[in-house]
Amino acid sequence: MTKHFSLSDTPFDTASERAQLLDDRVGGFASFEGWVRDHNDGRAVHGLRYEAYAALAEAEGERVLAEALSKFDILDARCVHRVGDLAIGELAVWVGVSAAHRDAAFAACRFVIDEVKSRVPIWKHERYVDGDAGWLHPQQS
Amino acid sequence: MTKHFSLSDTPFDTASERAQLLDDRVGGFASFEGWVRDHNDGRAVHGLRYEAYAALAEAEGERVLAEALSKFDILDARCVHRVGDLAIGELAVWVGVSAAHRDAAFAACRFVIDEVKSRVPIWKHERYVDGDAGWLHPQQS
Amino acid sequence: MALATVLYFASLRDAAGVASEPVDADGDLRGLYDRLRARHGFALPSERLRVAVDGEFARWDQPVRAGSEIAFIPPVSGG
Amino acid sequence: MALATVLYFASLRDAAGVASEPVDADGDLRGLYDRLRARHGFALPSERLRVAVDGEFARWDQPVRAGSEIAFIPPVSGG
Repeated sequence: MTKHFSLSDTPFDTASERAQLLDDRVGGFASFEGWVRDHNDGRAVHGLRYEAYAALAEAEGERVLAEALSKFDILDARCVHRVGDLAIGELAVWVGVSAAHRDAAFAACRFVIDEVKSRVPIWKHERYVDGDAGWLHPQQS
Repeated sequence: MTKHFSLSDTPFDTASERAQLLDDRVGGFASFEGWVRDHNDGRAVHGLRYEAYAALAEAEGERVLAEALSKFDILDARCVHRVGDLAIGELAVWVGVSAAHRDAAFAACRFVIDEVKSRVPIWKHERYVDGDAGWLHPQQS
Repeated sequence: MALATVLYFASLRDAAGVASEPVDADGDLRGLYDRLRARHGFALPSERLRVAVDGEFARWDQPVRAGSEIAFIPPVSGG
Repeated sequence: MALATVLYFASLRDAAGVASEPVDADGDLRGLYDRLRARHGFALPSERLRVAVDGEFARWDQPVRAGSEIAFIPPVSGG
């Protein structure tokens, strides 16, 4: 089975991920990248750490991508999420979706990042410039 | 004034375009790429040509990007559109949008590609495998 | 009579057989297009086009100004 | 009594001080979490968590099976 979702404990190359999604039928390619910002909720962030329950994260991530491939008229989709320590400006998550037309590419790309953020067991630990640090456990929206 | 929209008569590097949009405040980066497909409306396509009314296309493209920057809570945005002859699988148009949060990045990226496609004076000339060819002048939707 | 220049793109250029031509600066832009449409057999009515003067979109009821550069913009298909 | 293994992540691991520990295979998963919450002082009630058994999401009313690996999943924050 082709893997559509993966965790990466090192920086990864988005160009090679993208290249795996392109073929002659592709008319539209939508992608999303989540980067480590220098602020979150008004607090200056020094860096962060992502931790995953790897076995379940990979299984649940694959389910999200499989749902995207069945719900939307797309050709292919992939998502890679970093784990471990990240500095400001590093890439945390990448989603790429290829389709014949842009409507489906955009909708599926949005679906994947939303579902990954809400369902896949990955947790963010932020270290703040003021020395404080903590795990983010957002209220379900 | 920074240019946000440009025409390119040669293949261009999306990585360097993207790099110009990233800084430490960026949390979300959405991009869209339009590629030359091997089919359009059920006809096998051999290749195509984009022609622009360059002076007006650049002015109208800048207006689209300026509107995106004022309508959406984004940090920066760019669009590059190819002109000239393109083969199947070549990149025709690229849009990149950086923002603190993904909602605005997705919405602005979608706005830019939709407006560019509907307003900027660029025309597609398709050459079909069966030897036929023609300009596309779609009905306004 | 003073002249203006018309630019043709895409299917209009194919039908006209030229990328540009001089025209009399006479009447308004819609009237000019209708005369050129009759001459060259353009398929598209002015209702499906936009018009630009000197690189900016213009209104069809503007007069044709001597020395101006006029472009008829058929429905676009970039992206 | 037979044992199961509990895995802790994120704030639960910080509060427990360990990444995993053996527990008695007794009662259901909700009851197990409530006992461990009392022992370690976890801030989050079970209503805000999900639970997984052997790498798959499970229901809170499932019995704690001997030899199984149980993970309590606090609200996620990837992306």
